Amino acid sequence: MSDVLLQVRELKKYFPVRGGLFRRTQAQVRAVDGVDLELQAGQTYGLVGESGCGKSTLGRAILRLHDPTGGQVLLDGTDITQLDRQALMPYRRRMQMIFQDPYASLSPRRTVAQTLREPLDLHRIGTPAERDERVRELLDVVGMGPRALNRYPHEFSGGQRQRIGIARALALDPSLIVADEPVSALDVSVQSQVLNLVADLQRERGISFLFIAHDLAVIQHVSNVVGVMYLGKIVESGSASAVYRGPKHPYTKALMSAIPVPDPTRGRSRIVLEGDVPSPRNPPPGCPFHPRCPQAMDRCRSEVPVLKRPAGAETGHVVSCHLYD
Amino acid sequence: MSTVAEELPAAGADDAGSASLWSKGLYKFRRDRTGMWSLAVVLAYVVIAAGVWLGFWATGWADLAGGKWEPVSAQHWFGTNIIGQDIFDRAIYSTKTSFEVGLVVAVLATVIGAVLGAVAGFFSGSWLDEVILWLMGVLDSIPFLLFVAAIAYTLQGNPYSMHIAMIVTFWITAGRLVRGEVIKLKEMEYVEAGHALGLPEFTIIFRHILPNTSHILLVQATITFVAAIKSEVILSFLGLGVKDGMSWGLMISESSQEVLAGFFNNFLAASALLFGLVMAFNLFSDALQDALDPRTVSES
Amino acid sequence: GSNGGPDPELAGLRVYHHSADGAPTSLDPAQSATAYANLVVINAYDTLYSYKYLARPYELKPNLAAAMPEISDDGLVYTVQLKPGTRFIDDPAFPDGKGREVVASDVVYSILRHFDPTVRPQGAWLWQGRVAGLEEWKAAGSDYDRPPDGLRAVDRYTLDIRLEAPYPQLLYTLAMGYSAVVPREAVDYYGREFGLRPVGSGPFRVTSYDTARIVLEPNRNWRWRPVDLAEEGYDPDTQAFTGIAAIDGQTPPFVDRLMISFITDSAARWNSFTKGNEIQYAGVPVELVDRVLASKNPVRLAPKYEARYQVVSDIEAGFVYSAFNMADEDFGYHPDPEQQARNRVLRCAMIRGFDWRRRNDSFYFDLGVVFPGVIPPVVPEFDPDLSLDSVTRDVAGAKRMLAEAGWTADNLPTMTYGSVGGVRSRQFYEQFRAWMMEIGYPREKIVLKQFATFGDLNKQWRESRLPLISAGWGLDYPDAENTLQLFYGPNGAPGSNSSNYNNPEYDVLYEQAAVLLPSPERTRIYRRMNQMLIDDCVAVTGLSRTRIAVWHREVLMYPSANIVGGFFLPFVALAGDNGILERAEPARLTLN
Amino acid sequence: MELLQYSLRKIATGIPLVIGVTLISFLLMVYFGPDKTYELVGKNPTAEQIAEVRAELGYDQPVAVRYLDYLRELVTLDLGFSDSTGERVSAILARTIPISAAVALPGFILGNLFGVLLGLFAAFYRGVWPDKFIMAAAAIGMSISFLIVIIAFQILLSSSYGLNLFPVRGWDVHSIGDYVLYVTVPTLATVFVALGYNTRFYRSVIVEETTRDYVRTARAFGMPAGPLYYKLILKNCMIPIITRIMFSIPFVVISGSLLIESYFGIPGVGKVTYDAIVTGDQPILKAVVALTAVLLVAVQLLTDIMYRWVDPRVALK
Amino acid sequence: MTEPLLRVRDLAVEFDTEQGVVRAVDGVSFDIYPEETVGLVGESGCGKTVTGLSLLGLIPQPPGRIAGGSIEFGGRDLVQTSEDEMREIRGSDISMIFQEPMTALNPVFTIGTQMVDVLRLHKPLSAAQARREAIDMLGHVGIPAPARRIEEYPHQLSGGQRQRVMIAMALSCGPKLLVADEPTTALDVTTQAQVLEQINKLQEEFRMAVILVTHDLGVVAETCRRAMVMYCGKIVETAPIEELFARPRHPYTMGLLNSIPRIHEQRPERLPVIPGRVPDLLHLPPGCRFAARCERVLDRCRAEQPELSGRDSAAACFNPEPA
Ligand SMILES: Nc1ncnc2c1ncn2[C@@H]1O[C@H](COP(=O)(O)OP(=O)(O)OP(=O)(O)O)[C@@H](O)[C@H]1O
Ligand SMILES: Nc1ncnc2c1ncn2[C@@H]1O[C@H](COP(=O)(O)OP(=O)(O)OP(=O)(O)O)[C@@H](O)[C@H]1O
Ligand SMILES: [Mg+2]
Ligand SMILES: [Mg+2]
Repeated sequence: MSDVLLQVRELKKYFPVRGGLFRRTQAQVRAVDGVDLELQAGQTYGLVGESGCGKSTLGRAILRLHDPTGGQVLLDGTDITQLDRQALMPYRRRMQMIFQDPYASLSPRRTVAQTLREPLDLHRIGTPAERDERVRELLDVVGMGPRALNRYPHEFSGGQRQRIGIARALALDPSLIVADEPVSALDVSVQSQVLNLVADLQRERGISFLFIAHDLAVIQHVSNVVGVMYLGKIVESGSASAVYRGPKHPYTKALMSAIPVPDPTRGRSRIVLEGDVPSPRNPPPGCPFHPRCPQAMDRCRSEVPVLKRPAGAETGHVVSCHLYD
Repeated sequence: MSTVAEELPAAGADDAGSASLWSKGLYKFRRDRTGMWSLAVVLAYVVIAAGVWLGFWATGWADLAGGKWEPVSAQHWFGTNIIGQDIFDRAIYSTKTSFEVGLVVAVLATVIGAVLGAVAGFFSGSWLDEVILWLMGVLDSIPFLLFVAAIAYTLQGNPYSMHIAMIVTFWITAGRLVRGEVIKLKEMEYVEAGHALGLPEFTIIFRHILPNTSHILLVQATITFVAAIKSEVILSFLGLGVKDGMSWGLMISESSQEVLAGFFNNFLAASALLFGLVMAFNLFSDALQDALDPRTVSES
Repeated sequence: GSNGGPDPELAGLRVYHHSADGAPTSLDPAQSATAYANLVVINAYDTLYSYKYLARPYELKPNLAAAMPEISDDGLVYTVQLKPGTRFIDDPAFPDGKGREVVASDVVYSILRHFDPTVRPQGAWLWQGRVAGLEEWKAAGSDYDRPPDGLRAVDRYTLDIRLEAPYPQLLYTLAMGYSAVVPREAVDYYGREFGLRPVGSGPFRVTSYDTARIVLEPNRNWRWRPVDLAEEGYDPDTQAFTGIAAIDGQTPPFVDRLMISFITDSAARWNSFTKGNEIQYAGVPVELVDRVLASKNPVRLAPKYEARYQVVSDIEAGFVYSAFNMADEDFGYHPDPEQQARNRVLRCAMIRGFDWRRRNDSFYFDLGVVFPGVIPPVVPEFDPDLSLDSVTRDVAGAKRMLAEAGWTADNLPTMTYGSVGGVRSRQFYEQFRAWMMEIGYPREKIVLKQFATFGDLNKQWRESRLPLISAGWGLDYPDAENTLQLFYGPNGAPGSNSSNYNNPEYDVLYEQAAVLLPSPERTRIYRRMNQMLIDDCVAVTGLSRTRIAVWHREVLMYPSANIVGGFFLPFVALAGDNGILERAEPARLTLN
Repeated sequence: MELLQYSLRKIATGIPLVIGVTLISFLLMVYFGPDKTYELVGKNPTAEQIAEVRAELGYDQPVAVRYLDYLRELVTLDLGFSDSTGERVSAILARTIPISAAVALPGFILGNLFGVLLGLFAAFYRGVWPDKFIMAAAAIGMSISFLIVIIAFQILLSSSYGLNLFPVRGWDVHSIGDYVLYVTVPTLATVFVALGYNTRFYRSVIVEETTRDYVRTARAFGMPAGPLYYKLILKNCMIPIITRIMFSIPFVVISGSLLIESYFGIPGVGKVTYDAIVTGDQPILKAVVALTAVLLVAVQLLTDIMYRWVDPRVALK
Repeated sequence: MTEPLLRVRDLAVEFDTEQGVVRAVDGVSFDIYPEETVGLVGESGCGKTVTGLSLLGLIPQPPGRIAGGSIEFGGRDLVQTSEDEMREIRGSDISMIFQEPMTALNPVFTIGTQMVDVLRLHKPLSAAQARREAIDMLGHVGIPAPARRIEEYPHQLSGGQRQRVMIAMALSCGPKLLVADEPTTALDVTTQAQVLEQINKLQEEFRMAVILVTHDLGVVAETCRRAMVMYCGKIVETAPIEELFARPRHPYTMGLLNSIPRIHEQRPERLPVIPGRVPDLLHLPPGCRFAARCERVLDRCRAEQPELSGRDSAAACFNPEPA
């Protein structure tokens, strides 16, 4: 199982900050600043990082909900960043998104049935009768009965709404789903339900996930590969077990140490990060993490580190930090 | 395909209420006594207007049924006016005019405002938005009276020139409100979900976004309804109002001379009916706004 | 009064505060088309002749002219002598700021302005085709330095007017605001704004003027003379009640300031008037007649008002009427003589369906005078014995006529009723429609077409696009010729004959009468023409309104809103310290 | 500097607006508009005289020429003369606009001020009787025709049938005392009518704001209701309030109130505009429209600057 | 043992909804002792926030109301206290931190103004003194360059900073009790850690009691001494933290703890979940509210409501997990 489904190369997304007399672009928010990643079919890539570091933007840029500023997104070898609206349509079928806020992502004045039928109608999948059948099936898959069909989103609980969102993402039988913090609004037991569902789907259908979350335990639970983002860049990535067992980057270490452990008997030894989160509008020179890094060296202030495999690490485990040069 | 996640309960088995937003709104509305009363009053007016329209009553509004300024009598319930027409008939007949003006203007102005506002909001920042904003600015800069008069001239003799003038002016408010709301809504994730599914932009605008501004549209439509009726009053005073037929505005402007002579019937009849309808509509729109307030409806 | 208090600036001044129901747009005599403008213009400017203050019927007297003109035997040459020593008011328009003397060439200049398109004049029709050489003068480029033959200043004070045909009404035109004398310096100096800055030689000078009010002060340099009431046509039988006898022999001006407020809305006008000192003269709004008057014939105020106000009723010099547009094939002339005859029946039936009595009752206090034809009661040629059939409603008769001529609800032509916006004109329409419905017209066939401006309606009439012209005509002078010309063929649209009545016989009679001086012969011709109009059912005529004027008892005057217009204003006297009051009857002077 | 740049840009973007307004209103009012010709010809005109008048008025020129003339007039600030009175249009506006502003402003200011106050009050008592009472009163204010309010106030306060405290009409103002005397009744009528609309609008804005989380925060820290409403909430409501007020200014200042002015006999620009409409006095109409558009652009600029002042989140975009 | 600082007895809060009256909090009793940190956990919608709000008398009225019970604080019953007196208590005696830091601060005033206002409401300070104190306090909560930051508006701060400003405001008046309602939900773990660290540090410094509302059991485990578990408007279990995690007794607590995804364990195929869902507050079963989802359910559970038997360590269950 090693066919690469998704390949992201040097992806960049800058948001212009306009101003002045002619609304010229005065500055750029480098929300995603050169990201490379690879996702095998049927696997999950877990993405973590500080809030505002560009995770959602990356996810959206991959789905071309944002037009990337630079770089490539290859889906099964085709660069979809260059496709026009028409040519993109078949690829839209293959990639879907699950949104962070289950309520906000459902049109409040459309019933579940309408919401789920829409993509089928749009892509003219099957006869109308088959589409009806398919909608029921989808609901069934996410564990909801047909009674949900003619109801509105506000009538459901958070977990149920999230499942509707998942059903919609599944409607077109995609091979890639970007899940942007799909469980952070849910409490633990509902969260577990949703995570189980995701795991089942992946197992049954071989769907690949790009899974974004704050909760590192969740990420560990779902991911095959984990990437850690900081200020628009991936600073560390590798197989989940490798990263969790042996985090290399100081930021990853800080993250890991900050995970609250539901075990009151365990002592705490957190790495507390000092200093302010730098702004993606004018990122610091050198390593973006250096102003907060407990192990920063002179070199870090001027030289931008690149991702490489540190000595002794597993294959595929890369980190961009001068400590490992 | 087998059902995964079998431990998940079937949704909705014990969900509280399966009502839609609208039926919930309706439910809330039904519990609002003022709202129901105002609705009843509005409906009564609708019935009156329909009766006029079908020729059930007030058919003699144009006849000289009596003498000058006859007092209230069994024959003339509100007396007669200066030329001997039956004031009651005329006041009743005017109900129809009010609805013709109010409804036509309210519906069209709101629809146009909704469509243009939504398009502008969705493409905010683009040239399309600029053009629509420009149009709003331009139409806003021309003083209302001037504008109505100008349209009345341009459409010399067209019986709908007043309607057109009002629509062209009133859609702007709805348009601005919808535009603002759409700018807010288009950042919602469900819009993004539409994009992700590859839905065409116009489907997103009109099926996903616009319905969610319905609370604004409804309230705006009721306000426009009232505004149109009231503007008709002023325009009639200026001679730019209804061409044929009768309206409360005309009756009130007739009466502004008569009250001096101590003859109040025209004034009272028209004002009372106008007041009743405007008041009922105001309260009705208030109640509707409350009933459809998403903050109180969508909490589950 | 309790309101605003007396203006300190006015303390000790004798102020007369008049109200008018409309405002003039321009005070340029060449544009003084409205009664409102005329009211001011003839007081700010001099005219050669003016009407006597009190004489009824109306009579002219010399004003700027030294005497009545010398008229050549063929009636074609008029020689007018000017009073020497009349000066224009001081104004920066004059080289040294001092008003210069008014001379004959000023009169020539003032009349010639009506033939200069850049002036946008409105009175040309009074002299066009009558005074020799005017057209040629205009065609040659309106060069004031080369006046036409027909209009010459013989010397400083002598003016010659040469006519192409006798024009008996000429003198009247010389009493109109149109012919008021303006100085060329001021016209050149103020240019387009001349209409705002009257520089005249009249009894008053304008001190401030806007759309709401004009303020005038007496022109002290004017040729004020002691009042000779007998000469002004004083009639003790009808006019003594006003107390104006007190001014006999006194020398005006009797006021220090004249304010005229333009108040269109009758309610506001009446409120201002009844408040006390604010406004001292007003017309009674129609709606108030029953409250204000104790009796209509004779007109007497209710006791509540009688103690405070004087009242006089005054029949208008003019009338209201509706004329069919004879050029409209549906109602007027038709190529098919048979159809034309049926159209005449239709018109006659509509005229018989019209209820003048009720119109009078609804809108004119029942005080208006209904008369047949177009010779109104105010002119000497009026025939009180004429049959009233054409102005008496006869619904059955009308229906019968229609039936006999084969008119049915289905084949009746649609009547488009042109009107301006406004309550009153709409009520006219509704009343008209109801009457026509009663004679069998379907409601949808009497269609209202509203115009937001009178200009637009007027345009439709002038372009002969409406089947009915509903208008009022104000006489320019007290001579029936002024109304008979409304149906004279060559005056057809865009001229004043908007009804496009075109009857060769009538036109011949008109041309005959036009050159005749008042005489029984002329009256006979006038009446014959009048009868032709009645027989042809050309117009629904007519009604002359009566105006009821009220003024504070402390004001001594005999006002008229008619042809005399503003000529009474120089005679208005007030309670004050000039002794006039003491001679008036004290009992009448109680004011709140 | 940034502000200056911003202002320049705003003004620059205002130009299309002004052009749009002038073009549309030109086409509507001037080209298709009322025809002055027949007001200016005499009682018995000939066809040539009519043609002369049309030539005098410039009606015989092609539209494009007339529109360009209009623009040239605007650019050179030479607005010409009224077709009715011959008065310089700039003089008319200079004479009448201050009067209209003086008449309209007290009512405008008080109407908004009381509207905000009542709105605050009603919002504070949201759902209980003071709120219901105020809202019912507002509905009444909105339901009654302006015309009737004016007449009622006139009869009640100014006529000899009523209290007779103020002049019925007119504008004879030489001192502050006169001003108060003449402006009171129009102001009362304006406030009476405006209050209904304003209160309703402001209440809904304020109520919306009271549901915000920061209000709960402030209460959680013991903020008393008074300062909470008039300080915290009010400042957060300023954007809609400013919008509403500022964008009415051009109309208050330039359009005046026709009804007020014609019923109270005040020689303001509202009456002038109306007369210009019904007599087809195009030079005045053209000037009024252009002036409104220019003022609107200015107001837009000012409003944006005020936004920034009341809400730090609004950057000059 | 010292006297409790706060003594809540049988607290019930109701909301009017269109379908009927919802009892969001139903007979909750607990004590809070000075200087302790107590966690309040439970499923979403079980009444945690409402409980917190009712302590400050901030239940939105209408549609809500306190339907019964008492809240004893400093010798008086806050349920009976007038709004004016409550205002005195809010901020100075009991403070609250809300979940959403962006919206909980007033966007149009600088944080300085907001803090100075709060300080001067409760302490007789001049504006300058209050400002100095505010700057101190910002420094305390770990905001760098507080003298500069105090001039900034909320939108100029990061989420973590905003949350810290909220804490600073809440602490500035030296309350005896702080209710922190999900103060870190919107934050990532490192920022969350900072904020919690801060609360802990300051609590010791200012000697106040904290009620920490959260659904993150990891946070509870790390910060609290004691925890209360709520389910469907009732407290179902309360115990010292070690005891709760080591020997949960109520089946719901058990289920909750089992559902937590944990790190450094063999990745399980499926996460355990509690089957079923929370009953509708409008149609509550007569017996134990958890009965329908409970593995250890008895007949009695379906008929009778179990009560919480103790204050400090107890479970409302007829068939608890044996200790
Ligand atoms: N449309 C936009 N225009 C300008 N800047 C943007 C836009 N969208 C995002 N940004 C900026 O890009 C950066 C990355 O945002 P993004 O939403 O991707 O972060 P995130 O990692 O998803 O954070 P969170 O965990 O809080 O969701 C942020 O600084 C944000 O302010
Ligand atoms: N204003 C209100 N009107 C009606 N019901 C309300 C209102 N506020 C809260 N509720 C109800 O009270 C119950 C408890 O709500 P609360 O906010 O305390 O839950 P919570 O435990 O804080 O949940 P979460 O973890 O999601 O914040 C919910 O069922 C909710 O629907
Ligand atoms: Mg995100
Ligand atoms: Mg909560």
